Amino acid sequence: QSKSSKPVIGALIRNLDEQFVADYAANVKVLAEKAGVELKLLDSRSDQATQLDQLNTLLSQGVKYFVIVPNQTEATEQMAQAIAKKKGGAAFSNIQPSVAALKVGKNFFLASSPESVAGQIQAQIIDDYFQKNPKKLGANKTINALMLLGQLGHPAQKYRTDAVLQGLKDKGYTVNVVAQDTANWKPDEAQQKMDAWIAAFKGKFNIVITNNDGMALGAVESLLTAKYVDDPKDLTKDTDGDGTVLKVPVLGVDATQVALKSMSENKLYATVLQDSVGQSSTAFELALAMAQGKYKAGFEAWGLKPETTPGDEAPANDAAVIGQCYLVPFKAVTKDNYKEFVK
Amino acid sequence: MPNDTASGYVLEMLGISKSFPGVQALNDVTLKVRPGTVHALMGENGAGKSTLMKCLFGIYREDSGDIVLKGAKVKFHSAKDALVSGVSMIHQELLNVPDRSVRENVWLGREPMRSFGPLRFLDHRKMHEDTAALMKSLDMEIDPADRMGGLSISKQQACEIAKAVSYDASVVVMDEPSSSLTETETEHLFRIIRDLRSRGVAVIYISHKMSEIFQIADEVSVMRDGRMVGTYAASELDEDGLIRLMVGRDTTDRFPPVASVPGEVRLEVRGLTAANPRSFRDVSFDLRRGEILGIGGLVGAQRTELVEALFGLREVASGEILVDGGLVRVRSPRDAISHGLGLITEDRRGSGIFPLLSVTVNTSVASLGRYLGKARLLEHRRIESEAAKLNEALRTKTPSMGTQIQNLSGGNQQKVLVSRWLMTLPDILIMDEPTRGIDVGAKYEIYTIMAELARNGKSIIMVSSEMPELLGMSHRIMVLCAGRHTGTLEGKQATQENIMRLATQFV
Amino acid sequence: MAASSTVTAQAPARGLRAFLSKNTNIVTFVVLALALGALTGGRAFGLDSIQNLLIAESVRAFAALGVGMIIITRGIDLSIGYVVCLVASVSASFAQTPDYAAALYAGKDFVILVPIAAGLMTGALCGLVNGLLVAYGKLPAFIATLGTLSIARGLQLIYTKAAVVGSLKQPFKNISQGSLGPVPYLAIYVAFAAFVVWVLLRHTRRGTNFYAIGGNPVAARVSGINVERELVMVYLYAGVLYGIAGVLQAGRLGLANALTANGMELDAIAAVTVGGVSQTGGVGTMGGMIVGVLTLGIINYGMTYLGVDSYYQLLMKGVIIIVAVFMDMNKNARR
Amino acid sequence: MAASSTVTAQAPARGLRAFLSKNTNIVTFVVLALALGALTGGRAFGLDSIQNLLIAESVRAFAALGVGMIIITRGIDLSIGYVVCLVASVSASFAQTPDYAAALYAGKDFVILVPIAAGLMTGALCGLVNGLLVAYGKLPAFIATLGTLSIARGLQLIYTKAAVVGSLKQPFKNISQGSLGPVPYLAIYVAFAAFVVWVLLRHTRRGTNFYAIGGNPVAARVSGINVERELVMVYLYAGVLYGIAGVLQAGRLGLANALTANGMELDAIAAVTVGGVSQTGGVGTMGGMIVGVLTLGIINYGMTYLGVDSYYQLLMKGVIIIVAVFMDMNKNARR
Ligand SMILES: Nc1ncnc2c1ncn2[C@@H]1O[C@H](COP(=O)(O)OP(=O)(O)OP(=O)(O)O)[C@@H](O)[C@H]1O
Ligand SMILES: Nc1ncnc2c1ncn2[C@@H]1O[C@H](COP(=O)(O)OP(=O)(O)OP(=O)(O)O)[C@@H](O)[C@H]1O
Ligand SMILES: [Mg+2]
Ligand SMILES: [Mg+2]
Repeated sequence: QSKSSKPVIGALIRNLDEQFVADYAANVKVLAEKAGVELKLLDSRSDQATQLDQLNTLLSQGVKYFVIVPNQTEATEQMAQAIAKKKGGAAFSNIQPSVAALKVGKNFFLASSPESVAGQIQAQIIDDYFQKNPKKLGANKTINALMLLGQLGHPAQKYRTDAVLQGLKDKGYTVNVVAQDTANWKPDEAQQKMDAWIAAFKGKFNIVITNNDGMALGAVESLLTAKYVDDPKDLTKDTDGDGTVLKVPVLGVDATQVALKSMSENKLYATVLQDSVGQSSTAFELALAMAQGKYKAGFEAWGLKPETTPGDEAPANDAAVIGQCYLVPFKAVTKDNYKEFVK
Repeated sequence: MPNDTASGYVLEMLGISKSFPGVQALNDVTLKVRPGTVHALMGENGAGKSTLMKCLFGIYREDSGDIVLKGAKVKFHSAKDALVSGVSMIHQELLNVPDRSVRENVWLGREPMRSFGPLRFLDHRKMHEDTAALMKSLDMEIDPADRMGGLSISKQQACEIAKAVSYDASVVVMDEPSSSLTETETEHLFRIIRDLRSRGVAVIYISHKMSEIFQIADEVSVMRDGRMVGTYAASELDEDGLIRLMVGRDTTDRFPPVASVPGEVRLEVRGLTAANPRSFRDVSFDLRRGEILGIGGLVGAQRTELVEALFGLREVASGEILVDGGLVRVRSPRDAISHGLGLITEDRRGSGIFPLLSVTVNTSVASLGRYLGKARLLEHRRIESEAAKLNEALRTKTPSMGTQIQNLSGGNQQKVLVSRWLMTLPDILIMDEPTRGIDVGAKYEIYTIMAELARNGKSIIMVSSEMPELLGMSHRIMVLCAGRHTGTLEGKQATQENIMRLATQFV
Repeated sequence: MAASSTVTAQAPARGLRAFLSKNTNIVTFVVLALALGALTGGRAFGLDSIQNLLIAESVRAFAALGVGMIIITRGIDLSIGYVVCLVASVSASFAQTPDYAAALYAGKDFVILVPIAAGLMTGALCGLVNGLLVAYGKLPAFIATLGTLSIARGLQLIYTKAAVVGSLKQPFKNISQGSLGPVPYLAIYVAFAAFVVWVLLRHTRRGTNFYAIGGNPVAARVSGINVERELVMVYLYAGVLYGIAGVLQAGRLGLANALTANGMELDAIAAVTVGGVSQTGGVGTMGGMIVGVLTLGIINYGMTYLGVDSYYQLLMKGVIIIVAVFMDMNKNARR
Repeated sequence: MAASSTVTAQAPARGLRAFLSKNTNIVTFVVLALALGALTGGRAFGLDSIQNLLIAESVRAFAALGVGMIIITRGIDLSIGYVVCLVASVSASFAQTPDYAAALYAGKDFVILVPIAAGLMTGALCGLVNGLLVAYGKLPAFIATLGTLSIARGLQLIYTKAAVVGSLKQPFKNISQGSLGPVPYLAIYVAFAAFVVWVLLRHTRRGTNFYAIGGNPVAARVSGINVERELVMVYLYAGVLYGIAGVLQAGRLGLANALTANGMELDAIAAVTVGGVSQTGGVGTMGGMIVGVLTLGIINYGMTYLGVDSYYQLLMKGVIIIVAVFMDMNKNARR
């Protein structure tokens, strides 16, 4: 019941410890400042129950419009229903809302790309790499991969992993997962796992795929310390010219500044940008438009128009809600373009 | 030690008051102690003796009053201050670190050090040798390297004594040092005390054993209900007079008549041998209805082990236990209780009290099964009134039945434990040092209850290191020595000399 | 009342002090609530706010009641979070809509009793394992439950293959989400569970045994208490409470996954400690546990309501926990 | 369980038992190492494997030595993970390459001593706060450190704004990553720290005081030990050790973020418990702590090396911890 003239927008954020989410939140804050909006930003620390409680608290305070980075797709419908009861609306980012959630009302939006796209882009980068360096590939187009996974059961872990494997298969590779294990998003754990794997599987793997940059950097550090590089005498020389000083390419997701820095040193091979600015801007503009009563079907947010034809992934695969889906593309971040993203 | 104060006192505690929630523990108490004397501090349980000494030792801060040590006013904020100023103390409750060695316990907080340039490290060898020398000078046979917790209670007590003496203090406080010692060991303690006295040390001695007072004390101060009644030369007093001062009324006999006549055999023990080969072996005896069986012996005679084994607390290698003629297996206290046994253990703190729980719960915890009402819920009212009744009978001094037992004086805690086992209505009650730390008046209450239990056909086993108690209360006295049953004395045979003879048979 | 006529209690001090010593926790709670009320001009306490608070804390309350009893027996339980997570997952897996293709038992339609029973049994089983390890295995509770934490976590992942168990049937969700007039079902369940725990602790022999074991395990044994059995029972009861927590959590969220209830053990333990349950054993009441849960609840709720930055929330939460327990600890520290 | 004091050991058995009781942990470790060796045909024990094991466990070893001492005094420390995380972040922030645009102090080039000193001081400060809360605040260590956990976590996020603190200078990284011939520096630091802890525990008065306080705090106090001061010191020492852990962790990884060292407290506590440090206080040795760390290390390393499925890793880790501590606990359980 805030009587201030300022529009109020709630931001329910999964977990600020995550790089993407932190960047997302930072941008929302900037946008709110600019737009003169009162922002209520809350961090659920990866707990869906907490997020639900936070939503209820904000609703009881009279907040009606939200940008949400949910914890689970499956929880989005319930959140949408609670918001709909107060005649509000929300834009979901990062983790996609379910079709049912968007069907709750026309005021609910997808402002994201599904996590699986990150995996698909990783697959694309890997394909490019082996196209350019066919000698690195095993017999019969075999990719011998070490995989470092995020916290098990975390949606980003699940979708990114599944998608990269599927993507490679679709491109005709045989993927042999030499070893895979969770490092819980943590660089230190990734480094430890990698230490053991280098000892166990030296020469038996030709790529390291990770679910985020943090773990990728842990793996890079481990490979460097073990001198698993092109030229053990000079850790900065990319002798074989494949774009990395390491013997094998390491891939991350997030395009954090540190990761870009590492790429600039030819250490990390590539990463994927999940566009935190794009997603947050789209979501925020949608929420703001609703709050100001300016939203109408087909609204253009952050220069994006809603989709018109159903794709193959939920929720943008359902004609009934396609007009509520704004797909913000992921971007491959490679040698060629990484400089664009350095802040 | 030269008498360096004008007043002639080494220690003066002037007008000390101290209150706890609900209790005025000390009320304007004055105590003056001369160097080179043994000053007995007497009083019933809860009179405030330990509290007064804890104020002296810096454990409690008195609410008002002054402490003058060697002519100078002092204020101790911690035990360390007291120790540094020449006051050491043997505490009423055993206070040691069970997992560390004897030598580490003795030198705790003041270990001998060795220098390595600017660095200082423990001198383990010196610590060992000093401990050995200390033990030797005190005639104690304790290996400095032994783990403290592995020693018997009495040896642990001996270590406390050795430790207190080793501080070279000018005032040594001994709060019931003899409560877990037998008479022989108490004699030994007295030799140590006399030696201290001859060196000019003032010893403040607290005990509930009357006879000791007249053996050792030069002066006696008597406390009652937190006040000082007065200080007397030991020679002016006799036992009855002293008791009158403590209790505030005349007392008659020390022991009530035990009128019961033992009937048929209730408990029979045949060839009981402990699993621990250093403990008792091949012990046989029986216990009759209405009988009080005393168990005597020196410390280390394994009396405690024996009764704890009967109660299922220790493993038995062989032997049989029969209750009312039927063979029983006692694997845990629960089994024992179900066969009608009860045991008051000797280690009040370790295996007796629940410090944070109320007096009521402490009293009733072993008999709750009898107070289940509708839907098996506890009948609090009956429990409370029964517990209160028992404690009243023993004159337990407590602010209320809801008070945490840790706030009671040591002797009153013991009374609560006695109440606990009385409340279980045992057929066979085993009491291991039942009157340890209990004042004369209350001892009489306990004896009376024992006599009454016996008259009502209950049987009692009483382990005791107090000769008069054994002689005064037992129908028969069974003597153990080094874990073996060396004889049972009855009637005229039951004399102090005979007990000692049997108790030292293998020594 | 006094056993002996010799000592008279100082009547006036006692009433006040007893009141204070029983109620520091409540005082803390009230102070925080008033502070929040003042800061928001009372707006933070509308009916729906109170409903929210009750709903938000209810699941934690079950966990707190369970671990509270365990702490009374001088134990601890670190496995709560993952046990609740495992329970929620198992329970949810039997409550998925049969037409949901990704359901664990796709096509199967179980009656509503199945997910409930499965959840409770899972919780009870975990509790039982903890209890057996602590009581008969003689493991320190910290380590035993650290072990089961890891095991429960592994099992949850194996069972769900790390996927979200979602799309739960509405009747199942209604169990958690419904309300009786203005009173959420969840609050009613908590009230009922709290009542049972109160009866157990205050009015049964077993409850007294818990206090006795926590107060002095050796003395408890000597007093004829079957210490092992009672320890198994307390962990078992706690397990059942975690079971309830898990089932309700699944219903409340309409899903369960590997992240459900993570870290709940610390919240629950902090709550009961704030509520005066002592880690040294033998001390604590049902009322204290609930007050503790509400206190932490109002901290969380208040900071959310006030929109405190989440980084600062962490900081302040730490400070408030410390201050609350400090006051509780030192309320009768005078010697 | 004996009602009063424990039974004396049987003389002949004593030598053997003393040996066994000191070495159950080592036995466990050796058995696990042999098992791993057998499963991999010895391949798991190449020089680089052993180096890896040493490197991987070194940071945890510092944490374990710290919390091991704390547990000896009957305390506990839940704040380890986030304190190490905070230290690593602070330290790293002063070691970033000056040309890195996203550096916290972009453009500033600090001498290598600054990040080290800043890290150690941060660790020491956290330890000091824990110590003051436990010693003078009379808070249960569990709660005090739970509070500082939350505070340290908040501070880390506030300080770093949740960003990764990366791109660290090579000289700083070399401190952790270098090696002397085949021996990694990290192993040398651990050896040195372990030696200091050994001297402290075995050969100084303070060490003896720690055992005494853990064994019987009242006895310690009446023996003239300044219990409060000693408690502050043990948490302070532990804080310094966490400080070292954090600095080395940052250097080893070349970065620090909010997830660095998360959960390290449970690993460290589990390790020292496996190594025979008793949660009831007063018992434990430096050797035991290190053996415990290596035991958990070989479990982790072995399972990773063997490529055990990560779900099953969690399960097995739980089981192995329970079994190891069970054996340690029950080795002299005969009455
Ligand atoms: N910490 C405490 N808290 C509350 N009351 C206490 C505390 N310590 C002692 N009291 C009370 O103070 C009174 C004096 O106790 P104290 O221990 O000094 O008695 P005592 O003379 O040593 O008795 P005993 O012969 O039984 O050892 C008792 O009433 C006891 O209940
Ligand atoms: N020589 C000894 N060395 C070590 N421990 C002993 C020794 N003798 C007895 N113990 C142990 O000490 C405990 C108490 O035994 P204690 O020496 O007090 O024997 P007791 O005859 O029962 O003496 P008390 O007169 O105190 O009842 C028992 O657990 C016993 O096993
Ligand atoms: Mg006393
Ligand atoms: Mg005895």
